[in-house]
Amino acid sequence: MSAPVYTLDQISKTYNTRRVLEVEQLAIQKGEILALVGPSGAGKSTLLRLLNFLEQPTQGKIQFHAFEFSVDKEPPLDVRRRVTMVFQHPMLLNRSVEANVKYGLELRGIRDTQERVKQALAEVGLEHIPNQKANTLSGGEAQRVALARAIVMQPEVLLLDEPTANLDPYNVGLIEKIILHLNQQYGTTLVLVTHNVFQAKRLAQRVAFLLDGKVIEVSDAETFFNHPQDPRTAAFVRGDMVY
Amino acid sequence: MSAPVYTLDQISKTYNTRRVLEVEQLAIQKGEILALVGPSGAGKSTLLRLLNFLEQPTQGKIQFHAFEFSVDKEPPLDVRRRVTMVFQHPMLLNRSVEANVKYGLELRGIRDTQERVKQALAEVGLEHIPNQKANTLSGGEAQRVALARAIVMQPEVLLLDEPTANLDPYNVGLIEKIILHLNQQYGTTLVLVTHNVFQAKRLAQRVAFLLDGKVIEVSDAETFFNHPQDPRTAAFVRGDMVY
Amino acid sequence: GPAATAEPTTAPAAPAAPEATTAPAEPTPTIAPTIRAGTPDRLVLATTTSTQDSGLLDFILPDFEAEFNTEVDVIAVGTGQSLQLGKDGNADVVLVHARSQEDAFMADGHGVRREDVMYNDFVIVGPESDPAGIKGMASAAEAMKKIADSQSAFVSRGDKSGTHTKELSVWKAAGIEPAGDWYISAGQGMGEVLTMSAEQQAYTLSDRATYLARTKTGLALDILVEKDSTLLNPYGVIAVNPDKGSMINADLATKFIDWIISVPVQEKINGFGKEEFGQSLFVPDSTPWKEAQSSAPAASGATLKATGMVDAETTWTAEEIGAMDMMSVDYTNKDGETTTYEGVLISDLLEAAGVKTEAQTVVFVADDGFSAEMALADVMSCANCIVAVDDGGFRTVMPEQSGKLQVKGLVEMQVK
Amino acid sequence: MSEELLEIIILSLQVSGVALLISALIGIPIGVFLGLNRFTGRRLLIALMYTGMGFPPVVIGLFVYLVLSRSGPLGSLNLPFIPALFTPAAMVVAQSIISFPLVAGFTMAAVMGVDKRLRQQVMALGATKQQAALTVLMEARIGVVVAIIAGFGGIISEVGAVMMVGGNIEGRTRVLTTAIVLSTRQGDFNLAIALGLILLAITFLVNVAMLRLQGKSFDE
Amino acid sequence: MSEELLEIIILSLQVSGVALLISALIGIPIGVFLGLNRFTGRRLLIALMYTGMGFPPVVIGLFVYLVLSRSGPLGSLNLPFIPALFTPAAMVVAQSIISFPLVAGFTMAAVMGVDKRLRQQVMALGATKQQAALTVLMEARIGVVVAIIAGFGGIISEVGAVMMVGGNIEGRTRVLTTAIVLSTRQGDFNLAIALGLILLAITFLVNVAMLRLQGKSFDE
Ligand SMILES: Nc1ncnc2c1ncn2[C@@H]1O[C@H](COP(=O)(O)OP(=O)(O)OP(=O)(O)O)[C@@H](O)[C@H]1O
Ligand SMILES: Nc1ncnc2c1ncn2[C@@H]1O[C@H](COP(=O)(O)OP(=O)(O)OP(=O)(O)O)[C@@H](O)[C@H]1O
Ligand SMILES: [Mg+2]
Ligand SMILES: [Mg+2]
Repeated sequence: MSAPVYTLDQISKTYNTRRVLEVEQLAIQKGEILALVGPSGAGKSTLLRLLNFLEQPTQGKIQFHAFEFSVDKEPPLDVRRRVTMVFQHPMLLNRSVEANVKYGLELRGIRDTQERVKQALAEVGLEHIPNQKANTLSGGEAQRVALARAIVMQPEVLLLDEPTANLDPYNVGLIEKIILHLNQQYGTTLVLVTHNVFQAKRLAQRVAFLLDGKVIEVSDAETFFNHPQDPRTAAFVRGDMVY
Repeated sequence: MSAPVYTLDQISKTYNTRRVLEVEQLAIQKGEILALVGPSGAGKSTLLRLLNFLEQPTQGKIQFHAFEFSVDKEPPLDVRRRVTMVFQHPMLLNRSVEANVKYGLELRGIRDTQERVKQALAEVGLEHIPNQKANTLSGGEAQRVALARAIVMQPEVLLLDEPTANLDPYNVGLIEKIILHLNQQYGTTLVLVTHNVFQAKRLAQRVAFLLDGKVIEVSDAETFFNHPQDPRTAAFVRGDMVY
Repeated sequence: GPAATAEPTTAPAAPAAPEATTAPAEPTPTIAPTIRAGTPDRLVLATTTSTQDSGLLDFILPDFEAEFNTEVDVIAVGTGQSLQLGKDGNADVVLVHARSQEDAFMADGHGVRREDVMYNDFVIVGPESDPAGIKGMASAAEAMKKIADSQSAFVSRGDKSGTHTKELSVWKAAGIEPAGDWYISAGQGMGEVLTMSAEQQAYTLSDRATYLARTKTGLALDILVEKDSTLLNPYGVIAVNPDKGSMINADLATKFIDWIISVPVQEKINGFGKEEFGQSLFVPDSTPWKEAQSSAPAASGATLKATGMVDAETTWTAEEIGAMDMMSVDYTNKDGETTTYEGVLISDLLEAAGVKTEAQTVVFVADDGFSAEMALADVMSCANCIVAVDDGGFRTVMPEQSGKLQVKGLVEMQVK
Repeated sequence: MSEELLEIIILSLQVSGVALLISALIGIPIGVFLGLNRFTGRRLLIALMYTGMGFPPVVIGLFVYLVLSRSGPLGSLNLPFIPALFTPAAMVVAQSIISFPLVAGFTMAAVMGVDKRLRQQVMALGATKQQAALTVLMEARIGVVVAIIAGFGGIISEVGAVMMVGGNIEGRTRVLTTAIVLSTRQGDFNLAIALGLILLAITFLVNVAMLRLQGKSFDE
Repeated sequence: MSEELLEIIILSLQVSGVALLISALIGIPIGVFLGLNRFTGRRLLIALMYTGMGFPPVVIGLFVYLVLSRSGPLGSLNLPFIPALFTPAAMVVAQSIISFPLVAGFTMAAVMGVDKRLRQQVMALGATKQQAALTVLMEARIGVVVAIIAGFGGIISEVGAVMMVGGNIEGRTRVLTTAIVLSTRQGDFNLAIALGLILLAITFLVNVAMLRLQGKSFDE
């Protein structure tokens, strides 16, 4: 296995006085799909924000390739641009669908975006509403626009925070296909937060279980679902109370 | 069977020039749990908004008990207050968790809300963070606060728009229990939008399938899932493309 | 006080004092709508800024407020606006300086009474360097012509004010239509124009009062031309026509006009600024003042009255007195100078009028309001107490009596 | 500090304070109404309101003068509740007119910045229209506070209108700004600057107090 | 319309237009900065900026006057690029100072109204800090437009400062507001009102144009 994309070491994140994340060790491998599961409030979204350099860890360092990110070291633009994220709540710009999707490309000074945007919209099944204003979209439509906006940039690392939460079975299948395609075709490294255990099973090579800000267990999908090491993991997979 | 709570007759809703909803007939019975399923953009959220009198139908009338709601007739306050809704995206006020939950009670001039608020928060598993500011909540936490805010008012009709979209299996179970309890204990009429076919199966007595704004099929849950009348319903349940 | 710094130090009280002396119970201003209309003890005076900015009003008004137990609300806004306030019935009295506009105001029936109050004069001021070389010229018109010919910067009020009107008349007299880059039409008040002139090293025409007041605050401009008779600047006071509404305080307005044109007040105006600037800022010019002035020096008009407890109130002219039995009396003043006066025994005059037996004293009244009192018996028994004709007026000469009883400008003898 | 100066300061605060209160009571509801409703003519009203922000105070002063003048339509009625010219009440009227478009305009902008779905959600929770408007207003509170601060700043520093309808009468209608103008006219720039600094200090303190009242919203 | 009036109108628009541009160029970045960043001293800066909104124009005029005066610190240098008193350039300086706190303050409020997570999302999409700020600004555009409109309204209607540093010189520095004051002082209230109406008409047209430029945002 090649060198990991991310190496986390004794990371913690505190809001006000509340420590919401405390990761002793975590490595994310190049080209893998890592699913991040755990109960509500476990710290999954917080971890993604750290991986995207959006918030600084209160303590510890995050190593991304050769670059180290910490409370007093912010990443340069070109590093940041290798990673992108689809938020749990699709934060769309108050513009048209098309303008939203091409936004990231424009940031990078890329012109002639029309074809790429059109294709990305087609992939998520929204080629029919490029001109609709983003704030009039339905929940699932907004979520798909947010995804299209990320994949159109073909990032090296893609962080997805519950990308199918608001989607019906058909669209879930569509998105999952896109994810697999990105991973297999372009070697995109994917970190996928999902509360859908079946989805994790279908997509992930490895699964990490987060509880109360701590990584309780990381293992390959097979082991995780069929032979969990930690009783709390087992409880979570069953849908039981894990606190 | 008693008289329906809602009777919809030749309802349609048009945004700009686009007709997003077109319901010929739909009755919602008192005390039932009706699941509303359908692909993204089918018009489910739009229908809920109409049922909650938030937007007027472009055409047609919605009858709620004796009251008729149409483009030129708005419901009086006491009628509106018998129905409430949890939005697909939890629209929380920029206040504390507690203040959000007691908001609806305060609107009604109810004092001594403390006990009720506390209990509602306990039900959704958030009794530990009554004072956290709503805009710092995690996705699942926000969704549960939004639910608590609705159930604390014990409405006659509760409209739920994907109330568990952002929740892990345990919390999904918790919310489903609450829904069943409301329905069985208080006879609350529930209309539940969900893209989770299993959830619909677990909770609903009847299921309606919405496609492109039209009600394709309404039947009891058993029939809907096991012997769908319409091939498109079958395709949807299988997770296939239904367009 | 923050608002009246240009106030001469001769003012009797600090700027804050006027209220203190006139209205001890002046409440903190309140928001409640004060019903001004019909309030008898307030007088709204609309005036030009020069009377307020020079500090004159702060100097004289407290006396009025004390005497009539009233308050004067001064709205200092400029001649045009003041007259408009009068027209709208929002002021009771206006005190302005633009004769033709005042006459029009009267002619249109907006005012019921107009009186001359005072004048000051205009001066041409400019930078010390005096690029046009007009310093000391006697004719304003010629000086202005030189300014125009040399294209030296000149700031004009340009606001149709009294000063502006005067300036235009001087230009006209000089045969010049001012225009060009050097001629700056500012459209502002006198204070601002003086500031601009100093800043731009330009000439301007200013009223003396504002100019002098501004030199106190460091204005760097010199008087270059003055005392041309064409540069007079008369101020008039007008009572607003009470027909404009019941709110017009006509009664107090009349009192105010009587007061401001009265000789003592005119005297006070005359004294304003003398101490601070070494010259009067305003020259009194009311009819009573002029009469008093002329009665003193001009023999022809002067009269002397005997009034009170006399059988017949009698008036003498200087000629009549001169035709009576005259005697000479020497009087030595406190500086040791001796003057010989020719006159008529006071006892003769009083006897001619017929003094009543109950009468006790005689009060000698001068044209400026001054008065002195003496026992009747002493007057009648005095052998060298005379009324002399002096510079066309009358005066008492009583060598054995105190200096107080040497009344100059005598107009009346009241027997009591 | 001389008693006279203190009086001037108190009057400035009273006049602008009352005017601000009035314009908030009128401007905020109008702003909320324009922000939340869509109807034909709304754009015109907005443009008019914005024009009101650019209404020269001296013209407003002139307008109030003409109306309240003894020969004007209201002044001639001589009714007890109509403020007379050259009184603090007349100044309040003028200043209220000056500041209310500012308050209304910014309130509108702030309200429009609130997610429309929030209002729907609030209605769904059983709010009356008024309750919903109030809640949206609370959500937009930063903007509303700034609206009020701007309104206050606009009138406490205003001179044209108060000069016109107040008359700058010593001891009765003289406020800080008119006192500043008077000393400028008299060429006493030092005093003018000193008064200006006092005015600024007052405005600053009022603003700090408002931010305090506002609590943490400004730090979020 | 007389040629003279036309000149006055054009000068008014030029002076206020340039001043608005300058204060937008300074005020918007400051507003965005204060809206997006959290640091110690920020509250103080906000309070100061709000105080700037209540800065009496005549005091600003006085200040600029003293600085640019021949005997002042800058005026005495007699440098070519420092505007002389009683020129349109000096008026632009004063008006820029007057309007920039208004623009900055409202921009800040508008920016603070934008969901913080949007900025994070934009950063996640690879925006530089500047790009993110610009995007947030675009999201807050209604508030920013109102900020600019308020700034324009504040200076096009302002008279104290332009009178002081411009001098109301006929044909050179006379603008609409100083012309209004002049006619008021002359007691020509009709002309003053007429000029006021012209000013209002201009402001109205400018506002309509801005709303037009703004497109549909105001109807959403
Ligand atoms: N700014 C903040 N201040 C205080 N607490 C915060 C803040 N942000 C997040 N938290 C808390 O941190 C915890 C972790 O939040 P996070 O969003 O990472 O959860 P999550 O695992 O994504 O949950 P979910 O599945 O519900 O989205 C939550 O309990 C949340 O309330
Ligand atoms: N204001 C609007 N203007 C234009 N189109 C709108 C508007 N609101 C909703 N729509 C469109 O109406 C359709 C139905 O929207 P709705 O939110 O009801 O869908 P939904 O069934 O809830 O979908 P999802 O499962 O994705 O939430 C969508 O295609 C949406 O884009
Ligand atoms: Mg999350
Ligand atoms: Mg929906």
